[in-house]
Amino acid sequence: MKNTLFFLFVTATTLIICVTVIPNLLKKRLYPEFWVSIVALGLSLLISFSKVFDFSVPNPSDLILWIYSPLKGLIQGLLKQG
Amino acid sequence: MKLNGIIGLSITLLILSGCWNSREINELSISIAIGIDKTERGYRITHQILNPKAISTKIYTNETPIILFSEEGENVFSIIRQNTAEFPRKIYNSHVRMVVFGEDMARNGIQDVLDFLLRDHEFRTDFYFAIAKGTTASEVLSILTPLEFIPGIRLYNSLENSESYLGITQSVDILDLVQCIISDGKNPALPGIEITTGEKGSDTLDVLTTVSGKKGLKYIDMGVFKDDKLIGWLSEDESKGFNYIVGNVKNNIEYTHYNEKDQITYEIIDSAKKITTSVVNQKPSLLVEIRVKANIGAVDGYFDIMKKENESMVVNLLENRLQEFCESALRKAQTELHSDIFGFGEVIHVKYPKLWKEIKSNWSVEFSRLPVEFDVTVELNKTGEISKSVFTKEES
Amino acid sequence: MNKKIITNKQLFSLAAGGSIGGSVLVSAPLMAGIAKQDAWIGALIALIYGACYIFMLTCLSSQFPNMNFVEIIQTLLGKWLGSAFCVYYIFLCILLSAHIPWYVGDFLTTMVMPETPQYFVNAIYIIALAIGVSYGLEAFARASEIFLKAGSFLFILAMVLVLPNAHIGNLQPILENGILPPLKSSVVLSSFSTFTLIILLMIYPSNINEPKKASKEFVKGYIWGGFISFTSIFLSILVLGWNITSKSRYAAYILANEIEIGVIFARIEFIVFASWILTQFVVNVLYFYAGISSLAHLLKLKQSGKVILPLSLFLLALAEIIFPGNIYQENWIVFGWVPFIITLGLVLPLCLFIVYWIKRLVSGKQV
Amino acid sequence: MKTPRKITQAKKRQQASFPESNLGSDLFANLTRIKTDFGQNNDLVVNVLQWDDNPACIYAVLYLISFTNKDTINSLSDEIDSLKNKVSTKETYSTLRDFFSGIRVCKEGSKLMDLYAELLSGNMVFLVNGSERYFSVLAENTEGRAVEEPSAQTVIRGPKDGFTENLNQNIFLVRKRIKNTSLKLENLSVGKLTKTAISLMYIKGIAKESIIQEIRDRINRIEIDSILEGAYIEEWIKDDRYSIFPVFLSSEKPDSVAAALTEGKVAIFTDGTPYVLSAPAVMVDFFHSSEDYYHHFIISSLMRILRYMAFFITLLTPALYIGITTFHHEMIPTQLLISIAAQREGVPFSTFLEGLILEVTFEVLREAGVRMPRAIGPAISIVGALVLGQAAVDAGIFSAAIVIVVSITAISSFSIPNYEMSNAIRTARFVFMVLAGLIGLYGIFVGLIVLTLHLCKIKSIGIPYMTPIAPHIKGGNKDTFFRFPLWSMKKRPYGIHGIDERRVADEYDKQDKTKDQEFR
Repeated sequence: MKNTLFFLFVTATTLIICVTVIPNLLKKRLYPEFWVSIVALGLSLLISFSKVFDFSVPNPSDLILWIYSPLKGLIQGLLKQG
Repeated sequence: MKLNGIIGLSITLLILSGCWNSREINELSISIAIGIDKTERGYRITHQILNPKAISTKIYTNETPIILFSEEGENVFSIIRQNTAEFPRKIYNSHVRMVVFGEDMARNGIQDVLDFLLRDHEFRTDFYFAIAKGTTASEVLSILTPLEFIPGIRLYNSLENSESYLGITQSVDILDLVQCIISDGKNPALPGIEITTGEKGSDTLDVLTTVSGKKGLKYIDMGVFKDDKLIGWLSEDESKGFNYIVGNVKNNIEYTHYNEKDQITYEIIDSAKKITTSVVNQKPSLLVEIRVKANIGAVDGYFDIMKKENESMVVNLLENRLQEFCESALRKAQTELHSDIFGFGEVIHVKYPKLWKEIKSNWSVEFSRLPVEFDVTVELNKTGEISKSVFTKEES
Repeated sequence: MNKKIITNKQLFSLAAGGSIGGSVLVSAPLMAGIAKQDAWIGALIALIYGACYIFMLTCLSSQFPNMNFVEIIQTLLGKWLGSAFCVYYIFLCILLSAHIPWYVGDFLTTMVMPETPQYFVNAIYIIALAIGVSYGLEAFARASEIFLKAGSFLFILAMVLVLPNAHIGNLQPILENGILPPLKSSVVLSSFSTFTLIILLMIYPSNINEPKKASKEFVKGYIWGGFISFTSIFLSILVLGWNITSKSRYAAYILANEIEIGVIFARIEFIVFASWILTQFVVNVLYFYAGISSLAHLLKLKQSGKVILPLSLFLLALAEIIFPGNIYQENWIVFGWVPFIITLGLVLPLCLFIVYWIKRLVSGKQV
Repeated sequence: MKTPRKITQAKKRQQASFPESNLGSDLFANLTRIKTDFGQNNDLVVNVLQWDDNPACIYAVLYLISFTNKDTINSLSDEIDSLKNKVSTKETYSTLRDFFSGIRVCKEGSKLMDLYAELLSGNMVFLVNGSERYFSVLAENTEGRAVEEPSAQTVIRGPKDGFTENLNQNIFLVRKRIKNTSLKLENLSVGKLTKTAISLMYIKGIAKESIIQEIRDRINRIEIDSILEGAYIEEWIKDDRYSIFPVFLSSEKPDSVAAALTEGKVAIFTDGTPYVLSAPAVMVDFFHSSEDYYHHFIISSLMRILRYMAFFITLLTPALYIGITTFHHEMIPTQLLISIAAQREGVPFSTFLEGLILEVTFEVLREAGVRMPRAIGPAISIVGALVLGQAAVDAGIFSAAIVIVVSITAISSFSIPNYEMSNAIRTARFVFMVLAGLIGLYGIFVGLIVLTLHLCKIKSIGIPYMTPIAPHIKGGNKDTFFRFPLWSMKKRPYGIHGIDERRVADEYDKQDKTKDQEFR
């Protein structure tokens, strides 16, 4: 229920933005802005889809964890108790 | 127009989806006190729930100010939720003033319950604990009390009052209690409640219409814990001694006999403690200095307290009396219960961290052998509205 | 050129708000977990070397008075490496802008209203965030002055009211395990309150009306923020004891639960939340603003205001998935956040400094 | 860059409808022309006169009878009679003109359009046969409301005169208070249809040149057919048009306008309204009353603090009540919770709905109180008080607590001196109520954050609205939350004043202040 509402909310907002902001961008030939908006909207739609249809999308926090995984032992020694 | 439609839709979605946590006050059943007992199945939890209709001054009803609600089960949280199955309103726990443990419950350990009380968001940290001495918590909570119609609030208020004017109880909130339990060098002590005897039962409204001879509630003694388990009781005098040692006495009445039948009554108006520790041959020893300010409350007979030589006698009498209390409390804790309720371990921990690390694991044994000395100093302050006893005959 | 100009006082507020917002409710449990009762010493240590760090930042950026951080990176590290770092930097900004709503939502759904879905709390917060960013730097900097004053006042009020519950014994014994644990804990605090101020370099020298005196205000703001964080940690340990502090999720809120002076000053723990959300909001707008303006620089956006709305929606969606739960979050802070912010907040400026020196030496020889 | 072009276009349109034409030399042709242009207007009086049967001495007097003062017309005709003998044939026009320009305000012109403008502003127009020019004599009917005590901004202490609908009278009331040549007046006329006279007043040197220029430009940029009140101008030249907060201080008291002028503000007088705007106005100005300066400063400061409290009470009380009683029961002291719970037993509405209904009812009552005839005012208030306060609670439809909350809100909303500000706050209050009903205190906090952001964003003629709080001005807060003693407010408000920034003479600082006290 909560997920569905979230999905509906995101979709509705995406629609509003698509109707109001996007045509304006194209009219004014602001292409970089257009692409940033499209990517952001697409990603948020993707995430809200993943909530409803129950598939997982890659989490950017995991990326950070993966990048710094070689340092894990060091940090463990440094920041755990004692 | 289409745009307005979509905006409207999304705002409606946002608003419709709101109000998850909203609950009107009259849809709550406000729990004022909780009693927790140990039973064969697990726990019995008793809620004292307010009946606002009966308390409201405008509407006259014949209902009791509280409704008692009891449920048995294996798990604390699930029992609390169980109540909703039978009760029209969800029980609301943020206004809990007292948590009363049954004696069996306390002897079996309270740690698991405390974890729940800390973790659940509805429970605040400002309620006090007590132990139903020799009875169950649900018995205690079922007793109606005059003057303050809501027994939970009555228990809370009289605990605070008896702490500040009587000096035999100690109000302990959940953070203090948890700190005492997890600390190595300190054990908790909680006040005990007893049901005073009377012929009439106290669980109907009739009790509020009679003047005397009813059952009541009274704080008595202090339950001593070892870690999270109740192991014994301090008597009234020992409780006093305990409170003097931990520096919890604000105001108190003491009396001493200066001869066989005549007494001097003191009103303690201030008390401060200072605990110093020293180590001799890797053995710690403690000196507890207690400084007490007292007024004269009453003098029986013809004793002339204004005489210079009598002053020191008056002071000495009280000093000895207090010393007795403290020693009896210590004796009980050291020899019988082996539980450091005074926090002496913490004192040693602060002063000698290295020594503490060695004796920490064996502290209850060490504590029983710990030499403790008391040094009570009394300072006489005022003699009340009169100086000598008015009945003292002047020698003219 | 319609450059947004802010005053030094506003820089002070932004720096202080940025420093308080990240740390005040979150860092105490972690620090107490590492340094036990000495965590407050760690906070003091962090304050001292943090001030030096801020001074270094101002030294670095005042060499480029008309550039923001992204431009500095690109000038010093060249186009390709510089752009790579910029992308990483933008990644930090966007990620953090989504983290903070998560914290707000998590706090509310943990401590106050557990039945409300987190995305709803986040949505309301992010609407405010989008309004804040779209109003522009000047309006937001002015508002931050009020936010900082109100936030500090409420927080100090709460701390003063909770003082009667303090037990001095909770601090003792001081330095039981030596100086090492406090030092370690100070790393945690500075990764929340100090290194995060790197985002202020997006506005620091280029948007200030009196750049000469600004570095002093920057440091002063940081010290005020550090003082508030220190107070929160100090009092948490003083009142709750290190054990409960380290095991609670939002220690300062539990701390404020203890306030009970008469009838008036009881049950007002919400003021701690108010002060936290005010300063948190300052930090969050800063991150979002920095993210958008560096994105605008990198992709050469002409009207960066137009992307606020889609990006806000993206933040809302991101906040939903960024931490699956608080167990994940607590591990992530230690193994992800600390090295992440140290890379961008400490290592990157140090590298820039070194590159700058080398370049200056080289060019000096040529002249 | 767009606006100037628009103006020229508009001018062209204007010129098309009123063709640029000059008067001819034939008097009767001119008169016919004028009569056709005015059409069947009964109040246009055309008086053709002739002296000594001399055909060269024919002249005409034109005026709008509804506009002109009868006494003036009578005295003018007497004066003309006395001229009779001096007139020579050729110089009728110049003789008449010279005579009148000596004793009355006189204007000359040759364009038909200007002539109409003169007629329409209540002047008498003289046309002489054989002359291609006309001249007009000021004969405007200045009768109107006498100067009375202001109806909306009443004071206990202080001057009790109020502005009227008459522009000249209003200017006089202010000029009387500032007897200085540097008090400047600029006349503008706005409104294609109404041609409303607008006057800008400021003190040269004290008001900032850039601010005056900005206001002038913005007023010139207005393109609207009618201006009936100062609010039209405010709405046109506001910095943030969608903001509900007023950024122009409207006052009907000459003393407060005079005070605003001495602070470096610019006053905008509009003909036909007793409200005078002054700008730039910052947030705190709307919480000041002119009376603050007429009482002891400590007492005034306390009153001000009360007003700021009233601001927060009006804005937040219903929202806080709704938020706390539906979301945060743990914040209510136990005893209070019990009593609210007892009151709410059997109440059918949710707290939010209760609050909303009662607040709307209050707004309706307030609106009814303003609109209804004076005579039935007490009746309405009795009905309102009885229905809301007593019967609804007794019947168990509303709880007593919410009635108290609504009453507190209502009362405090009236202690804010400026009516527009009070309206804005009352409007914002509903938003806060909805937020509180949605998600409790958190909603209120977010609402406050957005409100603060908004207040920090909007500007009044380029001055940030929250000056001197944010941006914080060192030493600028002497006249915001507290009123410091007059001698300590040494400088005019920051950001507004021009070159002359000191209020208190420089020498005052250097004087030996103990001297004053030696007399005691």
